[in-house]
Amino acid sequence: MSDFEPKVVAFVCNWCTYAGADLTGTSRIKYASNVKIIRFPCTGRIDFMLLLKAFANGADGIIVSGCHPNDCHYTSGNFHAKRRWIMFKELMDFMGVDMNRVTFSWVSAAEGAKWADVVNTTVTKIRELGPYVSYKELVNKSVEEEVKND
Amino acid sequence: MKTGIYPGCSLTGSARDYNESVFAIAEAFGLEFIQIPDWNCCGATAAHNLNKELSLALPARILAIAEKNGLDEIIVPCAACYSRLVVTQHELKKDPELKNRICEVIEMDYRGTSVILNVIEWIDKYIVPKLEEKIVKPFNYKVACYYGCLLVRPNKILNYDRVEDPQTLDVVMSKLGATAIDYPYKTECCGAGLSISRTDIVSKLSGKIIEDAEHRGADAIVVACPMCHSNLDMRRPDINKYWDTEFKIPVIFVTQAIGLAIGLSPQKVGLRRHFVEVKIS
Amino acid sequence: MARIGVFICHCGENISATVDCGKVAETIGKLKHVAYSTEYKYMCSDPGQTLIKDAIKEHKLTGVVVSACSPRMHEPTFRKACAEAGLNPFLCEMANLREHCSWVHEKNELTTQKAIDIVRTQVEKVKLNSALQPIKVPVTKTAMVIGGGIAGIQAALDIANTGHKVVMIERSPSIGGHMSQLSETFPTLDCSQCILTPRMVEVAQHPNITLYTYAEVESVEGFIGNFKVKIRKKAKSLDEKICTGCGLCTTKCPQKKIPNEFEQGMGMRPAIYVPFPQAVPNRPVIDKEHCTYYIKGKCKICEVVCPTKAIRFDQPDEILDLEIGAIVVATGFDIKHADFFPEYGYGKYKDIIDGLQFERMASASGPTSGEIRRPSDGQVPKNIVFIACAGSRDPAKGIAYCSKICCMYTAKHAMLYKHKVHEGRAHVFYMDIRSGGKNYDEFVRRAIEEDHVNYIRGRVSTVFERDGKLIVKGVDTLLGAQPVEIVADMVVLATAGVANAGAEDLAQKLHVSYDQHKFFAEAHPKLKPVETNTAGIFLAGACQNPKDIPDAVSQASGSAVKVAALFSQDMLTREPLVAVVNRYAPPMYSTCVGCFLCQSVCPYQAIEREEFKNREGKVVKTVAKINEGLCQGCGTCVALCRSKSIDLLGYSNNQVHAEVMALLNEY
Amino acid sequence: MSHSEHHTERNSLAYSIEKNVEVYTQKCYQCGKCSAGCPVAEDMDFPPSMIMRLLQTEDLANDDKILRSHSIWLCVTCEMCLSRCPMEIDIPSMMDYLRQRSRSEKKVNKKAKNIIAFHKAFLNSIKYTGRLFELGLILDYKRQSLNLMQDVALAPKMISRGKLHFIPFIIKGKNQMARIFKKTSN
Repeated sequence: MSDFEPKVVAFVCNWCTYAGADLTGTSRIKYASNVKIIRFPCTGRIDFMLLLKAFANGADGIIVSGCHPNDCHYTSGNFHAKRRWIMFKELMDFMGVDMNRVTFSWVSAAEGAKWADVVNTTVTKIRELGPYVSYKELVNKSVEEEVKND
Repeated sequence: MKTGIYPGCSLTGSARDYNESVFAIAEAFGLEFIQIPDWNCCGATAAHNLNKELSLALPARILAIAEKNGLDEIIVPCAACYSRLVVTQHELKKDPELKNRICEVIEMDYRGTSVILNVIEWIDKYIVPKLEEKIVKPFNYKVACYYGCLLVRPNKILNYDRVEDPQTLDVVMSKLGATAIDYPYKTECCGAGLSISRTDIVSKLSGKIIEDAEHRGADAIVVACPMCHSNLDMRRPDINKYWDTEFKIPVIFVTQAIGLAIGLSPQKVGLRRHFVEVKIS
Repeated sequence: MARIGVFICHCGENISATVDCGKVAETIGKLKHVAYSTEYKYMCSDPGQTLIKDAIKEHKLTGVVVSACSPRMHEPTFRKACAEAGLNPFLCEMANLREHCSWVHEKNELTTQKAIDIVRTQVEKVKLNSALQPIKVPVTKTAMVIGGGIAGIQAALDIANTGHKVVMIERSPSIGGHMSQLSETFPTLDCSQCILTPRMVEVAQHPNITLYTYAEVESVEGFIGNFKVKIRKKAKSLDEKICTGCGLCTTKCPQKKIPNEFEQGMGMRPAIYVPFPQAVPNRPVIDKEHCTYYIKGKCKICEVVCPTKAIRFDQPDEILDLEIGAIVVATGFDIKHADFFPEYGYGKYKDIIDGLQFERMASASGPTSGEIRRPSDGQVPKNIVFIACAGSRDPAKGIAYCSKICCMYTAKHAMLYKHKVHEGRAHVFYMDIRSGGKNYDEFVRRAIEEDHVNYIRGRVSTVFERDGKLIVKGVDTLLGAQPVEIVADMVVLATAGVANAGAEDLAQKLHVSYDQHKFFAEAHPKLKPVETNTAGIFLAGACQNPKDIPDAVSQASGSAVKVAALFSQDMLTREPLVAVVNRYAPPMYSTCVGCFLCQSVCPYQAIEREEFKNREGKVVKTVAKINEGLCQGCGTCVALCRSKSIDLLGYSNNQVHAEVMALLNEY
Repeated sequence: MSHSEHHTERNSLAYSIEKNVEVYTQKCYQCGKCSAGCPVAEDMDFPPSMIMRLLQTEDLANDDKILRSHSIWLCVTCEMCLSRCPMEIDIPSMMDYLRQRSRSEKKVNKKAKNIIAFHKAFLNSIKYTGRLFELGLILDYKRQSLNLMQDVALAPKMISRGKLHFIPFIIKGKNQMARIFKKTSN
């Protein structure tokens, strides 16, 4: 397991976490290189079905991070994201997706060190959990079956 | 709820007066507590000065025995012992590895479940609610409430009263009818553990504490710590010699003041054991 | 067929020190649809940009990925370069190899691999980009300045003098702010009120400025050039048009024991009051919390004595709707009251005061007419101690930052004291003397050398009272940390400057960010110090961090120029990254089912209804339509839309999907 | 990232203080508030803020000065410094560590002889009985410190007030106590 390099995708908002991650860079704080960032205007824009697509395509872990409550650049996007997130989480739990593999956090544009911390904690956790194969297998299997049935 | 008491070494010897007053008022208020069986010394200043592990092991043994005997809370009248016990509890909670090591040293299980009360917390919880009806002789004196170091510091760990200008003892004394004066020396150090090895420093520091209380017209200094008491009372001749003064202000324990206010005899609360004569009773 | 050009920047060595740029360029060059891939030392330099432009033309590129620093840094630069080469600027994307990769990882194989992955995502994205045209919106050429202190006054006058309209909102009954409370100002020792009050009058009389005092911002909607602001004009219980400001009511008011805010609680005022004699506007207000009539329903003496019958007890608060093009926030600061520092005895001992109280005491118009006197007994203190950093640079009990102004005002206070009490002794306990600024250090030296102020380097541990004197126990760290005890008559605490109460609330109304200390955040700490991250909202003065007068005024003028520059345009161009609801030919019109859930979550009220009618004029379908002038592109509606009928230009479903796939799948 | 990684001098006392008691000496910005409030600062050769400064130099000669200082033994652990420190530096814990280092490196200041004699006598007293035997403590201290005449006036007065026992109380777990002492003696 020691050579397992987790693939972690981070969905972040442009105004807080993306800028916060920029600050991590400007401050030269080092963190694990396993995380790759996808920029959104706002966490409110993130369609959580995309998380499932990411898992199905081999992501081992996911970070969703935006502005702190009340700090949203667009007033309330992060609030709506949070609300949808709560619903989505229950649905995922129900479907048997391992929600330990998703980190939901708030990192502001001023929290460069926190971003490094979120990344490192997540990568360590995912490293312990190991590669996420069960969901991928499940999806591929059902696709195969569909193909068979056609 | 089973309440235990950890008297500590001083209360069996140089602070017998304190011990007597604690037990006297407990009896008067119908309060019961169980002495922790076969308790040992907490190690005091000496242990943490010379050996950190020992300074944690000694209090841990006390706490472990208390747990074994099902004591949910422990009253610790001596402020120094109180501090050692609380700090130990804090350190062992913070560091599970250290806790395991200490458990091995003391050959006992320790979980850290007992609540540790200092004397004022005990008074607040059990005596203050019934105090008013019991007072027969209001303690109508001006008092300087002296908390010393260990009742309030380290404040982040003890989390008791505010660290600057604490008020709990002042409040108890005012409920007895006393007037607590503004007293900036409340939490200044008396010299504590240097009593025997550096009597000169203790005389200097304690002298300042006494001088300010006398200067502000206090009739007595009220304390809640046997170490403070012995430095301010037993060391009075040394203090007067050091400063070339004749300070006469008595130093009494808060428990003695309560005893007197509810009509117990000076004898009963141990006043005759003081070095500095207590004329106010 | 897409032809993508990829340009890898070394950023000097900032990227190339940890990322193998050559390998990145080579690997990317082999990708499908990548027509050109190269590396260069400084892409943002002129030759770098030329390289891009030439490549666009030479290779007929349909999309560009510049792999360099954060897009927050140079996206506009490269998009402009693309536009100059004839490529639609929105067909250019940036891959962040510096902040998100080379600066945060060690030099190794994995880091270079991550760089390749990052570039690939942008290549996949840019393939799906579409040429977009900037959106044009009109500009309302009226500015709003929030806060009437020196920064707000300067900003308002500067904007007004460019010929544009300004609305000034001030929370208290008069403009003037903290500066009107000050005695004399460093480093020149000129009288604060003498230089300020003419400016206050100018604001009141300027034909381009509308002043609303006793007013607060209720809500702000809209965006740059087009804000819709509601302000609440609190009832002054007085008809300002009739009131002559004679002041008779204030002298007759029977309630006279209210601590005077302007005098920092060192004097009293009546319930109907003008905060200070030079107030602008010079009209009283009734403090409803303390007025006997409002409390008990009886009194009305002011109404009886008023010669012009201007009192209006039943006056309601008024809500005004304003159309505003730009906003300057100048809400100032407050001082941290020293009660959190019990060892210094503030609040317990009368003769321990804070710096602002000392200002009032030293002011000729203050409660002691400019004489330094102990609040306890009115005696002139012979020995005075100033404690610097009483709250600042103290993470444990106060605030971690340096309040910047205290070193200078403490030197000034000590100097003023020495000028007024020649035989007195002034001591200053300090940690460092921070006197950067024109003639600032010279000023401090004058206090020490000419006025013989005794500067002691060390902090004070405790202050207590004994026999009517204050015992100050400090230390002289320059003498080997020797304890020092001073028996003083008065102690002045240089308390920290903190954000104004209500700053957080206002920031949320304005949608601008603020830091952990509740100070408003600038858009960039160096290059955008007066902008906020919300376009069209600017900062002036101490609402951003503690500042002295010259700094506050400079920044105010800076923000005024930003407003003027904005107002020099009739139309604004905006990035066209907005949401769109799809449209198809009839009879489908759109996949939108008209549930309008999107409407309920849109923070900008940008979602409208569009009705489609058949030939008979009958409405056959109602679907959502997005007003691109109002939409800010947050995309919340996109994520929420159940029928997937909304998409966000620049961040379309296809684009983000392509990015995720590029990240995860091998190539 | 831990603070320790910033240290260049791994032999320094400051480094071992970080490792052992998690006190970061670089946090001190020399305001001196600890020395201003320290009750024994006047009697110290290096008041607490000076100790902090000496540690910050990470100079082995300065480290030596600290371990040989009188100050570390005069500190009475009243915790005033910590409670007022703007940076919340735990000087008392650091002092405990310095005392133990000073003894293990045999650098104890001569003037601290009595203080240590007292602490040792104290621990000796509880080592065999479990509880403090005050008379025994005083006698043992006199033996160790050779201050034979000290406090001769005190004992009779204490005896007359019933504050001094002649026979030590021995707890039942005295063997266990002995084992605790043995296991913690490093």
